[in-house]
Amino acid sequence: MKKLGMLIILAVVALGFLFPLYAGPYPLHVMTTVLTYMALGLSWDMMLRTGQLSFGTAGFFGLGSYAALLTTLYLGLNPLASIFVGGVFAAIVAFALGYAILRLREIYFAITTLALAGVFTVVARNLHDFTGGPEGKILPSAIFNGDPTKVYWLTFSVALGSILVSELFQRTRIRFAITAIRNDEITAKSSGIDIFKYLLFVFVITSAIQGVVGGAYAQQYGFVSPESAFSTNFLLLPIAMCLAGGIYSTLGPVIGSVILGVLSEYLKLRFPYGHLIIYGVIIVAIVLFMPHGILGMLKKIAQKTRTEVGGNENEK
Amino acid sequence: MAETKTHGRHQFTLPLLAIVALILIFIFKPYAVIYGVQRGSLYALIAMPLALTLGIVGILNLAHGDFLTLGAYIAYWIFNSTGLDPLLSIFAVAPLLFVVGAGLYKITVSKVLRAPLLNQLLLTFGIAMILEEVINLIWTSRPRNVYVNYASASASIGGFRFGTYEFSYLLAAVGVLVLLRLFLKHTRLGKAAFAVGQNPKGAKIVGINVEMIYLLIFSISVGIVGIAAGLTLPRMSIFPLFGSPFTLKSFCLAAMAGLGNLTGILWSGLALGIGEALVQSIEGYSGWSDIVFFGVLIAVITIRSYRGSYV
Amino acid sequence: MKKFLAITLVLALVVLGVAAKVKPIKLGAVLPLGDITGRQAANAMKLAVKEINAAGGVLGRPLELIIVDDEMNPSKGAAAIDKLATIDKVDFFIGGMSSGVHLAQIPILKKYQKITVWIGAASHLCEKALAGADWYFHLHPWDYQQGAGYAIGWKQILEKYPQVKFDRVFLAYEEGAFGTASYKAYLAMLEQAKQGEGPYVGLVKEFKGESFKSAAFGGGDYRAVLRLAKEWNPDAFIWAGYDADALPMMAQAKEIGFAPPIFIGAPPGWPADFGKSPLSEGVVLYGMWAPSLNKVSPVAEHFYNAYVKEFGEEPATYFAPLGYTNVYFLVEGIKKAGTLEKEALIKALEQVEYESPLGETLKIAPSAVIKHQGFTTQKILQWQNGKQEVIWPFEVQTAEFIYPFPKWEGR
Amino acid sequence: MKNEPPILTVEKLIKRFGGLVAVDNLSFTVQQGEVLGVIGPNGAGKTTLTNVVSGLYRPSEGRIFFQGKDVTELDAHQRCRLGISRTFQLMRPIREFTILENVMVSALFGKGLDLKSAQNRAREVCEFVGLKRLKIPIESATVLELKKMEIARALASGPQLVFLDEVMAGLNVDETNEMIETVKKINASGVTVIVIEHVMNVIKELTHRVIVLDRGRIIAEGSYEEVSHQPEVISAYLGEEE
Repeated sequence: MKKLGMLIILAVVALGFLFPLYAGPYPLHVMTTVLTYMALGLSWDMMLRTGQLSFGTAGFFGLGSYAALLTTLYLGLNPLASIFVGGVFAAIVAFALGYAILRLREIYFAITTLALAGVFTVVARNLHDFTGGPEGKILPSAIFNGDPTKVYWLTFSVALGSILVSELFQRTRIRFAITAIRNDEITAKSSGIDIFKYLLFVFVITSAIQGVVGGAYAQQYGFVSPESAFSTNFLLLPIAMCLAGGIYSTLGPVIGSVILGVLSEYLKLRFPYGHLIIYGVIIVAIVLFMPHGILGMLKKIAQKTRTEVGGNENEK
Repeated sequence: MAETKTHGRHQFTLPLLAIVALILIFIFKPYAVIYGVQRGSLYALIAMPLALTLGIVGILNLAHGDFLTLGAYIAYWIFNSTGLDPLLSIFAVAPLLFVVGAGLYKITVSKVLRAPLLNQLLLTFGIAMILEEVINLIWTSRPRNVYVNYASASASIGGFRFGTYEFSYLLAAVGVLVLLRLFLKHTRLGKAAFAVGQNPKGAKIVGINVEMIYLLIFSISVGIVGIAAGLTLPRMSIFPLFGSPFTLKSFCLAAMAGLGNLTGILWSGLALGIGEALVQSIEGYSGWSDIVFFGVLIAVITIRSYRGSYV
Repeated sequence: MKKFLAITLVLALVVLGVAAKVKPIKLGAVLPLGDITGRQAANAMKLAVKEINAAGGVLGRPLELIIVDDEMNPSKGAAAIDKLATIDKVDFFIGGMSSGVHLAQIPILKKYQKITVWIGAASHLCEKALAGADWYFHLHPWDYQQGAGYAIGWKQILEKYPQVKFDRVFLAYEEGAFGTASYKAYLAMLEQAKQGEGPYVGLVKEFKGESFKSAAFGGGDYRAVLRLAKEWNPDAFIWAGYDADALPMMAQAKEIGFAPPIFIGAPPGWPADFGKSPLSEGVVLYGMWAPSLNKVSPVAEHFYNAYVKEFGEEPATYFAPLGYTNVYFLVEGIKKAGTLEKEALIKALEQVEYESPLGETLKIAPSAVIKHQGFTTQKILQWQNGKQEVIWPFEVQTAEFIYPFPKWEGR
Repeated sequence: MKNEPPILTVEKLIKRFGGLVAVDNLSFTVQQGEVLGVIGPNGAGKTTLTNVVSGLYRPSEGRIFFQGKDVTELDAHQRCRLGISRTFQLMRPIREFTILENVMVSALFGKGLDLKSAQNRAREVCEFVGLKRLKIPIESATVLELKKMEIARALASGPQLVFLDEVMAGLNVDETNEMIETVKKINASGVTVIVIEHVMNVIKELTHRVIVLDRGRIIAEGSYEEVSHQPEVISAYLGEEE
């Protein structure tokens, strides 16, 4: 059973990796975008697993975008290296801010991260000479000269990296720590878990991922501006995708981003006017009829068929 | 609640500091105070119903600002088809929005009351999207205006010339606040609603119809947004995304004031409004005015968390 | 049975034959359909295609227009180019609106190198990114060209109306990309003028700018910037914001009693009800087109009437006639070239002179960076009795210039 | 045994909540290997004392020494790692985890084991307290199982000192007897135990020494027999109980 699962995973990864060989530029482009949202969604979900609802996704995405683009522009840094710099920069900022804000909880944490993203935007917009102000900055050329296959592989690697980090979170002691924190901080503390350390660790790691995704996005188009880098799209869409797929897991955000990402593109082509209404209705329907997301529903169906078939329930 | 008692002396120092600051600002930038009070009370007027829903029903409504948009378009439509003054149309818009709120509550919100906060967020996000796009499809993205003479009226006192219309926001905000407080403190229904907000399970045990209270509060909140819609229409352009920035601002004010503190929202609104207007009036730095909102918000929330951390 | 088979065979042949014979020329358009500009530009393109097909198409082939929504989203706009190129296999790209979206599209456009005619994206950043792309035709003036164009216009107006003054200019600009770009363009040109070069030599003596937050992004309080302007007392006050700012800007100017001799609004479009308000009277605006052009240009009149007839609504933005022009310009080129072959067609497009509904003949010339630039100036218009009247260029003037801006009293 | 330094020393401990004084100038020591009972009426400050000593609350005044070390400024998780652990009167299981996983958490972080050894340790401890169904979700566990799980979790971190906060409440006679045996076993393994209980039989059966709290203060101290006859205790506690 376990072997089969591994085989399926390997097959999916291979299919994803070889996607440019059998898909045209358009599906490739759509998938590149989907993978961007997938990585963002995973990073958001990882933070959520500690019980902290972050609205800072777009903020750290934007920081990464700026750091990557500006280091290439001013210091002539290799674009690939600059993406790494984007991640490091976002991580450093997250580390510094984490000390101040990680004692906040629930809605107060959420709104503070949102406000921080707002502060980043205002700063980026007003440092005219350095960041290009509201108009932003462009590079002479996009990364890999815009070669879509290489750009896809870059984004694919970033998304795969996020998946690996997410699985690392799920399979090591980190899972025990953050699940305990999410469920009951008092129990967690009394069981010897250093809550602040874990929150800071997860906050820094997820922010770094967001920074890397932002860096890759900025280099993909060779362009950065406050409006595009800090767009609420990079906040709300990944959240919607995670919730649609199913939170607190790796598979949920992956499924959610692929389904919603492809669906929104399909709806747009099918209904040029008003497609977002249908998209909205679908989101509402998911909340009302699949409260645990697509993954949750699949699990339920699987459970049902298993009990109907009469399989053993003792197996965990 | 206990912490406010230990910090009793701050209750006087803080307002005192605020008054001193206000006087100083008024001496150097008199207009910033006037404009700040006007805009700030609009923020508060719109934030109060959001806080009411959040405090009692426990729903964070991301479509809040879009109800403002919807209300404004309804008032616009009424104005264009009957010529009814936007201020008078409040009497039609607010009840209409009340009904819209009740309908939405019945069809959607009531189904997610027990769901996690996030599902509620996603639901209202979906509703916001639908509202925005339906409005866009009907009225296009092109802004609409209603022109009435009095919206640009002004008065002069001792060399100051300032607009008078926006003081209606202050009137409305104070009015709504007073009525809401009267309702929550002095009516049977209001007291019941207050009890539900404090402890829904307990309220259910003592026989309060919690479902009905939720329905009522949600609808009232949406209805109050209708008042703001009618008030802003003569003064602002409306377009499909007109109301959505107010969701964030309302959310910020509710968080700043602390849950369940309606009066605090008015104070927070005024403080932020004046802060914003102050930065806007500094030549060359008006682009930084947004930072007031975010900065003050972050400061208030973190300071409060430090105070509250050592129980 | 035999008969049935025969009929099907004939039918099939006919269908196949027709299909083979009239393989359409495909135009792939990318526009923000959720926005009024994109929606009306798309409509106008459909109208142009319909007219051309009704007249027999081009080179004996009909046109087929495929429109994809960019949702004002850079990655969606970029993916749309890929879709049109590979799934729909279009022959040409047309369309365009936001500069931010276009910056993401340019790398993709470069990949396909198809002939592209663009009507939006005015940012010089886009132009910079397009250096050396000889297959690219840009119809909308670049941001810096617009500024230069206004200078030419105002100089001519000053000559014709000697009482007009244009020495002290105050610019209130929205703090986003659109407003800031125009502020920076002014600064650059005035700096140039100090060196004795460029269009602004001898025009503006003093200049001051201050930003505001547009109502389109949740702002809409202009009183601080208006008060600053009032104290500075300019000859001309310009605001560069969005359509949502238009009427509140006037109302707040009235509120604080600010009525400069020239009150200029420079948004990309105007709200539906602006003309209905008495506050609009005398406001000068920059634009490429107005319904009043119907009085002086038969092409404009034809376009206007056809559009209203087809869609039951007025064209509200100049992107409607631009979209119409977009299709016709390309078709004129194809007709002239007699082929779709790239090099020949580029040459032909360089030669095209198309009398557009914008009241101006479209001709291609190099701009500062790119080889193929279409229009370079906007017109100077004025709101009079609820309508936009053309003041300049004088060849298409539809009304006399009202100067100074009427006082607020009695409005 | 008497000559050894105490494992826990509490000095002049005060804990206020706003105007309310929950723990009022408490001083006492606990000897290594002892079973100390803490009794008192509702609201006497027993659970607050547990919370302050285990590190969930900071004391308003006073100091706490554990094995001679001042732990007053340490956080709960640090005290847990040093060897102070506790159960919760209102059980606080991690609902998403199975019984075994719940116990593993404290083996992982309280004792600092790796995943594999933590699992082994958790199994051992569960067996020690008599838990059989280890992989069931929390919803299907019985009250007894949850109580045992609380104890197992407290033990898995390898503590020197354990607070057992009303672990017998709500159990029937057989279950209580089983639990008493478990606590004796824990004590026999060398762990010092502080038992907070309402059930007097349990106190009588288990403890070497008892302190009685009322309104945050110690009103009596000594063996169960000694304190149960003191009039203050009867009036404050036993009296109320009748």
